[in-house]
Amino acid sequence: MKNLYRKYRTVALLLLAYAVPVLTRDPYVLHLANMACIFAILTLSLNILTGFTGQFSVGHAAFYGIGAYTSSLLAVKAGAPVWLGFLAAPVVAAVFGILLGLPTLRLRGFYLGVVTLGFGEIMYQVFVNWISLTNGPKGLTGVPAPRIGSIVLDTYGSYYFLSITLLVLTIVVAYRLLYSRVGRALLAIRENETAAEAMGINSTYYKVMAFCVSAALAGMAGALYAHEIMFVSPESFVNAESVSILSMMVVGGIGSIPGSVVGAITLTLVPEYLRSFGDLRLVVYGLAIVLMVIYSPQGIGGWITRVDQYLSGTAIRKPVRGGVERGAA
Amino acid sequence: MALLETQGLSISFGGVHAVQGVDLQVEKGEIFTIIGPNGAGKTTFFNLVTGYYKANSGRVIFKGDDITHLAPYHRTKKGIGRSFQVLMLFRDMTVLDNAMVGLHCRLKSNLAGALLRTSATVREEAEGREKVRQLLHFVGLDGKEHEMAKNLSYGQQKRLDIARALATDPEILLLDEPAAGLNTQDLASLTDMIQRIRDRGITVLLIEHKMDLVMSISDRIMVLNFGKKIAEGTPDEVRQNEAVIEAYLGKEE
Amino acid sequence: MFVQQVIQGLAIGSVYGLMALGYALMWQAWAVLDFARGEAAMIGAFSILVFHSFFKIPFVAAFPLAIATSAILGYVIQWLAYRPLIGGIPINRLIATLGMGILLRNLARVIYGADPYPFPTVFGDKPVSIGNVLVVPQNVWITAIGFALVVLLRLFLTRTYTGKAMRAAAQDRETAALMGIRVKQSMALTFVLATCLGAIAGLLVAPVYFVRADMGLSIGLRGFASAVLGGLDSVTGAMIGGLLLGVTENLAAGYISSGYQAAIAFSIMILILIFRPQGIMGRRL
Amino acid sequence: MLELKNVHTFYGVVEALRGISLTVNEGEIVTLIGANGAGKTTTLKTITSSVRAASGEIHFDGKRIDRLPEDEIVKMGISLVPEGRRVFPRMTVLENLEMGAYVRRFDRAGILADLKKMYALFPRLEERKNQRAETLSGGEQQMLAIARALMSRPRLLMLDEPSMGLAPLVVKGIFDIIKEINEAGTTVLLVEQNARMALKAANRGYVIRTGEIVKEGDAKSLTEDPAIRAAYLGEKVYGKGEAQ
Repeated sequence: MKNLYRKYRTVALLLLAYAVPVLTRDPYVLHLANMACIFAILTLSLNILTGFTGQFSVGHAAFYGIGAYTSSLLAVKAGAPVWLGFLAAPVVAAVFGILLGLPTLRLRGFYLGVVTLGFGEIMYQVFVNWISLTNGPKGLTGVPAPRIGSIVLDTYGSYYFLSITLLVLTIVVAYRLLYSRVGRALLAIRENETAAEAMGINSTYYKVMAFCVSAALAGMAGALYAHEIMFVSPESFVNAESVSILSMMVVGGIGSIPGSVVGAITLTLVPEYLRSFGDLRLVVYGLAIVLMVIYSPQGIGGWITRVDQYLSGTAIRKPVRGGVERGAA
Repeated sequence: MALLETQGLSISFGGVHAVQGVDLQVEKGEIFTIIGPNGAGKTTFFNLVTGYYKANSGRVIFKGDDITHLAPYHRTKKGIGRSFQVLMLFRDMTVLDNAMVGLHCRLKSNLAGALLRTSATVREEAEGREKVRQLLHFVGLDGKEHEMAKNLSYGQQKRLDIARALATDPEILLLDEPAAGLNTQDLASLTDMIQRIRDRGITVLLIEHKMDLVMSISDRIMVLNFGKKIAEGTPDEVRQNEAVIEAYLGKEE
Repeated sequence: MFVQQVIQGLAIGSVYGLMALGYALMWQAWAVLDFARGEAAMIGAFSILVFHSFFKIPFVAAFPLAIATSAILGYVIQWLAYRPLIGGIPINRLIATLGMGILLRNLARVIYGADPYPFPTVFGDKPVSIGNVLVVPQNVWITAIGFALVVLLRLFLTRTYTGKAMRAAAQDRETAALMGIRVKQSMALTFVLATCLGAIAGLLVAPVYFVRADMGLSIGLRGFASAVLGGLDSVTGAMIGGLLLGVTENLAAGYISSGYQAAIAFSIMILILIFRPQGIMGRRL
Repeated sequence: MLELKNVHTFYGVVEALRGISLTVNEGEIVTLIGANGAGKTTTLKTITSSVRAASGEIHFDGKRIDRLPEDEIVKMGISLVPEGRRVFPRMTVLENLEMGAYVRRFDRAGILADLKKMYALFPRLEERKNQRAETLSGGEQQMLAIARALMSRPRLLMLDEPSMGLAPLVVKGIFDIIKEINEAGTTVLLVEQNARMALKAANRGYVIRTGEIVKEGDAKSLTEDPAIRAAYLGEKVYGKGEAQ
């Protein structure tokens, strides 16, 4: 039984994930499934920066927005093929990521957090005010759907296959990154930057790299979002959105890859299904976050790890857990 | 030529001269110990040699190269390894990974290699793990590879700290009070371990308070007081030095 | 025009300064960047709205009532969400404040709805011309109250045993406990004080802007930026940071573009941080 | 006056104290000597309740105090000068002294009188009373830390490595003050690494090693004990591999 579980858990999960459009045809549900994928990618990208490397980002929605606008503008204003947008979005976001990562040379912890916060606010204002480019608060309409050969991914169901594929890709990137020399360097910086330097790790280089990778993934999520909704407006990239991503990471478990995915799915779906409760659902949401850090600081990821250990009868090879370096406070 | 040399190394914090004009020459293959009262500037001196503090004046020379202005990680690459007085392990990483991080600067795989899992990367990882396992065996942490560092006993954590520093493949290893807080048994194995490290051809620069340990294994000793060198020599010479007795060992009246 | 922009900037800046003081106090005593700080302003603004506009209590009486309400709420909040995390890792405290912010903001929305409420002017919004400069009395009042509070806070922190104990506990918790200072109590008091300062900031801007459930977001963000700008460990610095941000914002709006007001202010803040990471009045770490 | 009975204290997984028993009688200077990490500081922290004892009992004036909160301990008359001085860096000298008197803050007259006493004992502090504590030299900070501890009018004054990082001459001055304080009626528990200085000042002493008391006796007999001379006074000729 346990061997069976160990062998097939990944395959089973993948099959289930890809089967969603078969299991339901409700466009609303499929749209939510797409959004869950998008937020899972965002949460994973934030986790690479904050969970693995210990660098705060309170302005992650900015990278998301940069990606969304890059790919939309290319398609709408320049008439470029959609897939070019999907390629350009992470690249442009990564450039901003590197720029934002550079202050890590001089700034630590919360001071860095402030810079990311300010960056988020600045980008939002740029989206709103650069009307000639972004169309301002009215937003950009007519963002085209991507096509594969003759198939146009213009339904939520068909688009979902793109979303889930990119999510799987992100998960693979996160795992490979984590279990590598680079990933160990990131974790070491999170755990203790002084000691990491003593091990010959150029911490600035790796911190900037984390910013770059994280921003690129968030930018990709942005492109995925823009072509799903077929419309972008600044309101999707306000600082409150950064806070949602942060919350998903916490509820999922800081540093946990499966936790990120489950956290993002949970916090995308649950508020939707509680819509009838109006604003009260967000009160509960806030309360849940507070209770989570007090009573279960390891988040959903912690539970997943335990269940997985139980089912597979193994100790997890490398639970990645913990928080931001102590000095951050 | 000395392996490690400092010339007139000085630093002050807010008017206090923490290290003042210290000249030191450590020869290849010796165990060299720095002693002195608490607050005499020993750890500050280590931090100057490893690059965590920038000297106000003076130079640090390693293998004939002036490294005074190199960043800490760069000095590690050049072959200066260190342990910490206050344990600075990567607490939420496994023992194996802690040591693997130590190997960081001797491995080559980069981001692309990691994401694509190239065969070179996979091979390098496997070889690295083998090397690290040997080091963990060397410090006596066999079978603990998959424990979280924070779950080790204090003595084991101290050993992991040394294993991690050894993984950086140093030519000189700086040990900052490795014996502090160890029980008698751990202390005996530490003494033995330091000698075995030297036998591997690694020069050892030690800060230590436990006088019996210091006197038994050091080739030479430097005594710091108030950031200044007040004596240097073999254990016997230092023990009989008037200034040392006055400042540190204590004088009979 | 320039002088007017500056005066207006000083008024809003002293509100930011009051918020910034709250951040600085929280930073020193709790070592946390408190994302729910802006909600203190919201609490203050709604309290005064309830007492003054709804219950028709005159402003002079509603003012202290509103502050008292905020103080009590502040104590409850820290007891519920912050105190359990004192010993934990910093990011958990930060996340708790994030959660608390969401909770409070939406609780206000549940109670009061999402629509903004107007608040009657109290200090007078008819401009008075002094020489050839037009001055709005309420701006003068806001600035004056802001400055008075900074002076009072400084006196409290340097002249009373309670204030000094708060500083001692913030500088070295362990040693403060050795002196017999009840550190947790002292921290709770700091929280309450920070909340009151935020509440005052909120009720000062209530007549100028509308009162709304999510007003804490923007005022909190600016208060935080001011605190960092001034240096998180300095009371005077926090106020200076607030004034600087307020004036810059207003000048940017007046001379460059009102749309980019915040973007310009934040760009300046980021630049200052890169060249002076410890803030204007802060100390090197 | 103070009695520890079989006290065990843990830091996480590390058992820092493994059954410490010691007594301090009224009017004595007792010293606790040992190497770095032997458990000296932990012993003091356990007495002040900063760290809770896992088991064992601590009595002061016949009352059990190991379950009391920290401020109660101060009020009972136990005061600690912490290791590394730990003055409040960004408060003035005067404010630091006032913090020492925090538990009796309503006794304005008494505090004023005590301030005068402290300034008489440490004239340097009066000269610098309005300076921030961080601007003082190490020796001055040590004096401030001692004066601050005395401001609570303790009957038992505990000092954690007062000689740390100070010049021999300054250390001598500090030890003279400690004796003076003791002669004025305050009992002293002195933790030191500088064993010779400590034993010279003390009436009795305890030697602590890896969380255990390994020796106790009057200061004179400890000074003459060959094993102690070897381990802590650095006299014996050491043979290879004799590490204990």
